[in-house]
Amino acid sequence: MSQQEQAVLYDAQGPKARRRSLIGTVVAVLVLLGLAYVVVRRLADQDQFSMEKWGPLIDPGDENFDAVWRLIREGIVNTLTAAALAMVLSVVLGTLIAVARLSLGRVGRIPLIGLVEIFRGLPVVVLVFIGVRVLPDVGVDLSGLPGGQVLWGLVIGLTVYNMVIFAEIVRAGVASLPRGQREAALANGLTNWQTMRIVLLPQAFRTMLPAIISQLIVVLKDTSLVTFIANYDELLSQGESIQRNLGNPIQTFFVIALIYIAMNYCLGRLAQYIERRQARAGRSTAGPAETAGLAPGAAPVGGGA
Amino acid sequence: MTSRPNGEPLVRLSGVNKWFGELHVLQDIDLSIDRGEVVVVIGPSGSGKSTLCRAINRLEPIDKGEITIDGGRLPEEGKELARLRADVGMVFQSFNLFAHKTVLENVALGPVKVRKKPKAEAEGRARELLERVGVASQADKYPAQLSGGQQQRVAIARALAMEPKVMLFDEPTSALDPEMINEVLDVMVGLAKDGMTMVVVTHEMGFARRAANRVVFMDGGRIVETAEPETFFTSPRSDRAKDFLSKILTH
Amino acid sequence: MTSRPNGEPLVRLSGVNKWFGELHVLQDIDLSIDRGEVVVVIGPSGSGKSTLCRAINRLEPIDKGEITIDGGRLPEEGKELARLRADVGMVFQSFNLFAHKTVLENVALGPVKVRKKPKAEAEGRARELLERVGVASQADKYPAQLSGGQQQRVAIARALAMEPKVMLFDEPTSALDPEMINEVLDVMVGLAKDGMTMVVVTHEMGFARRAANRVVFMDGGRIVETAEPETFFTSPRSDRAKDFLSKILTH
Amino acid sequence: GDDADDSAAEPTVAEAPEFEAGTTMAEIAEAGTLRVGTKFDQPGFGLENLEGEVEGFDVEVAKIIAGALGIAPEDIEWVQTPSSVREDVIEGDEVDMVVATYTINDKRKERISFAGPYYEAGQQIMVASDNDEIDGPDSLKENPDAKVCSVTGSTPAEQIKPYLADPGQLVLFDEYSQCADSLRNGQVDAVTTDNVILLGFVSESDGAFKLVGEQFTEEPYGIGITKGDVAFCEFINETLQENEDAYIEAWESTAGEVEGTETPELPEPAPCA
Amino acid sequence: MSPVFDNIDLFVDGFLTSLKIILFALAGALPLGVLIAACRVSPIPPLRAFGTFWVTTFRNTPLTVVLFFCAFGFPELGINRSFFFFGVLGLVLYTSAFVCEAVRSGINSVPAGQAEAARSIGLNFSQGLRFVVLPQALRTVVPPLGSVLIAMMKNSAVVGAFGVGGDLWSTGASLTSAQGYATFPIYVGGVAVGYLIITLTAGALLQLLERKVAIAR
Ligand SMILES: Nc1ncnc2c1ncn2[C@@H]1O[C@H](COP(=O)(O)OP(=O)(O)OP(=O)(O)O)[C@@H](O)[C@H]1O
Ligand SMILES: Nc1ncnc2c1ncn2[C@@H]1O[C@H](COP(=O)(O)OP(=O)(O)OP(=O)(O)O)[C@@H](O)[C@H]1O
Ligand SMILES: [Mg+2]
Ligand SMILES: [Mg+2]
Repeated sequence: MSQQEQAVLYDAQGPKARRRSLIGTVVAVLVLLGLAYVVVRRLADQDQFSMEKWGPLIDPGDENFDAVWRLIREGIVNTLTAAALAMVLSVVLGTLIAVARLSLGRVGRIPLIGLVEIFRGLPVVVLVFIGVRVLPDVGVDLSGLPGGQVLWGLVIGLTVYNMVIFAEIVRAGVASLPRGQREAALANGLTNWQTMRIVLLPQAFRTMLPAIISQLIVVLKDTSLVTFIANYDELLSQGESIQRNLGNPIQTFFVIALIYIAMNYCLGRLAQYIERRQARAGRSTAGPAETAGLAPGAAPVGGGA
Repeated sequence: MTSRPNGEPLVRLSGVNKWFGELHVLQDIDLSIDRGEVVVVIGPSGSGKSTLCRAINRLEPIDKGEITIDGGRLPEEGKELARLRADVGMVFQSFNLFAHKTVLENVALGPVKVRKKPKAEAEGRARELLERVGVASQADKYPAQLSGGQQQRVAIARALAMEPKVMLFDEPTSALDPEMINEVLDVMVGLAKDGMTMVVVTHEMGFARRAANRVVFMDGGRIVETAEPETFFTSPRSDRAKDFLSKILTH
Repeated sequence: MTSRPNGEPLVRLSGVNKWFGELHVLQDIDLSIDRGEVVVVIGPSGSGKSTLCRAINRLEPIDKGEITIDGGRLPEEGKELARLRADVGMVFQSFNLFAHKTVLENVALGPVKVRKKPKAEAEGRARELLERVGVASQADKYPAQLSGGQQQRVAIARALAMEPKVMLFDEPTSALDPEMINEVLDVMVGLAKDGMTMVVVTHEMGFARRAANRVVFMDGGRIVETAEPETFFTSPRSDRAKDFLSKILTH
Repeated sequence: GDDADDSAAEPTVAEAPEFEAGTTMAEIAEAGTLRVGTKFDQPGFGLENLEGEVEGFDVEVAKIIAGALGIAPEDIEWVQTPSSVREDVIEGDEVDMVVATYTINDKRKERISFAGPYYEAGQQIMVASDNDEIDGPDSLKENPDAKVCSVTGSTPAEQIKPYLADPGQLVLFDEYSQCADSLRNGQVDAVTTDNVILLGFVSESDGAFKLVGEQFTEEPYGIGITKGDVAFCEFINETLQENEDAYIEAWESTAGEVEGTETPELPEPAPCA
Repeated sequence: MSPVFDNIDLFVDGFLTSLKIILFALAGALPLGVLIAACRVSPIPPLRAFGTFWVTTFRNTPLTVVLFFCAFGFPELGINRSFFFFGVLGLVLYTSAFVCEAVRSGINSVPAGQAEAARSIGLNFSQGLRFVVLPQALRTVVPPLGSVLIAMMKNSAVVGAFGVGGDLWSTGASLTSAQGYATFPIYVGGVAVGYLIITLTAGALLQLLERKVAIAR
């Protein structure tokens, strides 16, 4: 893959170029190591490596270790719960919006476009706030649902924000398919709706998988915004709670950040794996040239916090 | 395949006109195609061949005139249109196999979803058709794993699976490597011999000579000349046809 | 264009080998091309024709063997390589015109940036070249506004603008509509007549017959046969060539 | 809140108290649980420990009231109510009452009612021990470069504004602990909020922080309840008056542990409306 | 919506503060993102690894956590700047990862044949980059880059919570919680409208730009 990428920009290297890039390598490594050294040194000066601060997080013998990791585990479960609900809802609703937008006439489309533009134009944190705090104020009661008001307020906020982004992704995915796919399906006697369902949507999901996954990562991260708004014990809130008791914010949030990175990295790898498996099976429809400006792995259409 | 034994043409275009914005791409087209007839459409790029072909199953709606198939007017939309399209097979220049389905699924999809045949029966029939076009061994692969020639033969099998009354081919071999062109043309010649009604847009004179009943020469959105293949290639009447033939024949 | 009047070949490949990972795409290639000679390379898909062609201006580095141009070894990188490439014109199957520049800018870019010619002079010369390939009237359009045949002729003009010692063509007509093939081939035949040294990967036998001094047949990464065009097409020696020709000739 | 063992003695729980039907008290006693909104992040008043239990003066006060309603501490449902949501949760009937360092003021009375006050706090200023320049709110105007930290949407954040030379001097975070961290690493020069909250940080700081100047506001802490629920308000006030000993013990086992604090007297309750 | 008009000066201030955060972040995230993209496509392996590390880290960490480390981590390293600086820095670091990916995918979307054609007429690396690859990459970069930057504008809301204050989001928070206004008019009528003004304007400008870079084809 990286071979391919470089081919665009760089010529095959000759001996001089190889020597130069070796020197560059050494210099770059030295600079990066130096930087790392300064950071570690300064942190050590501030006593940030003391066992008093790290112990509860990494030493199973520490008295608080079990409690801390119980909180973190709960946090992970809650984060994943909210994220999974929001993901499923926004993908489903987003697909419906995309299909509606693609199959409605010019006029019928206008309210949908308005909806998409407004929800895309607002910060997620504002939408989550509206979901969690404003909805109950205007009389929408979600506290009866399993999981409670805050969870569903959060899920609604995230869903409203992300469904329109997924709608755009799916729409772009359908638009990026070669025109012939739709025509072949119609010529084969499928109805418009069958064409959409059997031929276009499955392929759109495949082509847009990278974009979909990076948006799913955004959803997962955005669950943490609820900390500013209300009490829901997701991962970040649990981190707050831990450091409040132990007085080690840097260490705690470092671990929390690693957990987020690990979760999202796995999600990203999953996408790459699926993508590669499809490429091997040769199932991808369109070469990059045909996908209207949407190179695989393109940056997300939306992107929350 | 010919159900009604009357003398009426299977496909009839009368006074067909179509515009793309300002561009008048089909101008007063009159054309009748009888059962079992093979018509080759030839002409320079942009002359409207593809549009003509696509108008016959209404992938392009027309602006004026009438197209009838088997005596019935082309429906404008909805279920009837889908049903009609099922009766008209179409093979595209770029194959357009469904990339996310295997070869077998590609062929069986229409019969199952449109003709509502049981899956097993449809797949059995699909295997027969793949056998007939010579790609039976590839049934479980995905389209991208096949060569162009193989893909195009699958596309033909997919169209045949619907048991169409007429088949439309839009430059079926022009996206193929030279070595693969013949394997596709052979299948098409076979179809013609079996009595299939065919409209074929192509520049392959070999095919026209071997299989066509008639050659239709288009230029600038009009049918300029209609003739027997041999006559057309050896002594075209119109100047435009002469000019065109001189361009594609010299090299 | 021939500056050194000695008898040495202009391009010489000796013992050239190249692997893509496991795949041995060029196997012990020996080939010499004299000044003014036109060599057509032919062979089935994947036989290594493009790779051979691209190796000559080091768009693909080779793993073993030696390539010399005008007596000098192919430089491996840097300024010398850029200078050499300026002396070797290349025309691609997919034209590769710079999409964001007008036709005139495409042709004048190299002379201005590489040969450091004054802009006015380079543009004047560019217009002459565009005239020569018959697209002078399109000078101010963008490539996407041109037909394939026109684009390819611009690409030839772009290569000519560098006043190359040798020109490489990699299937220059296989992405073109049939009527446009000849307008490009005519330009190439003209070049050949003017004494340009050319290496042409193509399946167009018409061109090979009219303009080539030699046909080189490749298969599986090897040069299987080298012959005069007439001899090659009428009575190829190797079985592989016979088989290949039978496939591309019958229709 | 360090150790769990020396916390308050269990408050007395009334056995099957009788209430007039239809009152909030009757409903709560009937339900058998009391839903209390409190802070989970306020050392000394309401802090959730790693085991998930809340500790602090507000918590103990709530337990006294619960006891009078016949509800044992373990039957209290603790709801985290950061400053910004306190009116919402009362209006939304998510809690029966809010005991959360909740300053009584007129603006809030438009949406809810207060019982109490049960404690008279006052806003003060905390600085680093080696800081001689800031000795009260008035020095903020004299040092226009000095930054003072408080919490978004809190009353102290509003009330410090008149003392500032430039609104940019005010730094707002989500939590006071973040203000304390910023004071420690020198990002801000002062932290302001109610004295009792600051005292918690002073005592944890091992001498790094100190309080300066007088209390410059009065912050009577009240107990937030549904607007207009006079009966419940009076019940709470009476309960506190009757349990002064428990009240004092509650203080001493929580916020009172911090050095430099004085045990308060239970203030005279305001009339319920 | 009178609660909004009553406090319109606060909202205008908040709007301007948000705009300020956005403009500074824009000025930082664009060049940094391009620089990281240059690392990611460079022929020097450790720079590539560094670029990948950067993108993986900042793309997969919630913005809140990034902002936390800026506001409380840098001071630990002895770097003391204003919270406005740290807030903008956090937004810049976070956004740079997305900018990098948009730019990189733009470069990759230029067909390899373009660079080869440039090489084969004798242009050297930097000439090929300047005259052929980058101008074309720009075209494909603009739409995804635009989305990234608009997302950044929306994300500026989170910055306010890290010691910056006075932006649209914090204005809403202080009006509702310290001053007791109802949430609906303040957030729906005020905060949301403020952000919509920013994002919809940016979206419209972006479309103009898109049309402008597309026209050269
Ligand atoms: N969807 C469309 N919108 C606008 N113009 C179109 C459209 N499709 C085709 N045209 C134009 O209509 C004319 C006829 O097109 P058509 O594809 O039928 O020609 P053709 O004879 O099949 O050419 P070719 O040999 O290149 O396939 C051309 O000028 C073409 O540019
Ligand atoms: N960059 C590459 N990486 C790996 N394999 C390659 C690469 N380029 C070409 N190949 C393989 O090398 C072999 C020779 O390729 P080449 O393009 O030279 O063949 P060709 O004769 O030009 O074929 P065609 O007629 O299809 O253009 C093929 O099997 C091809 O798949
Ligand atoms: Mg056509
Ligand atoms: Mg090739």
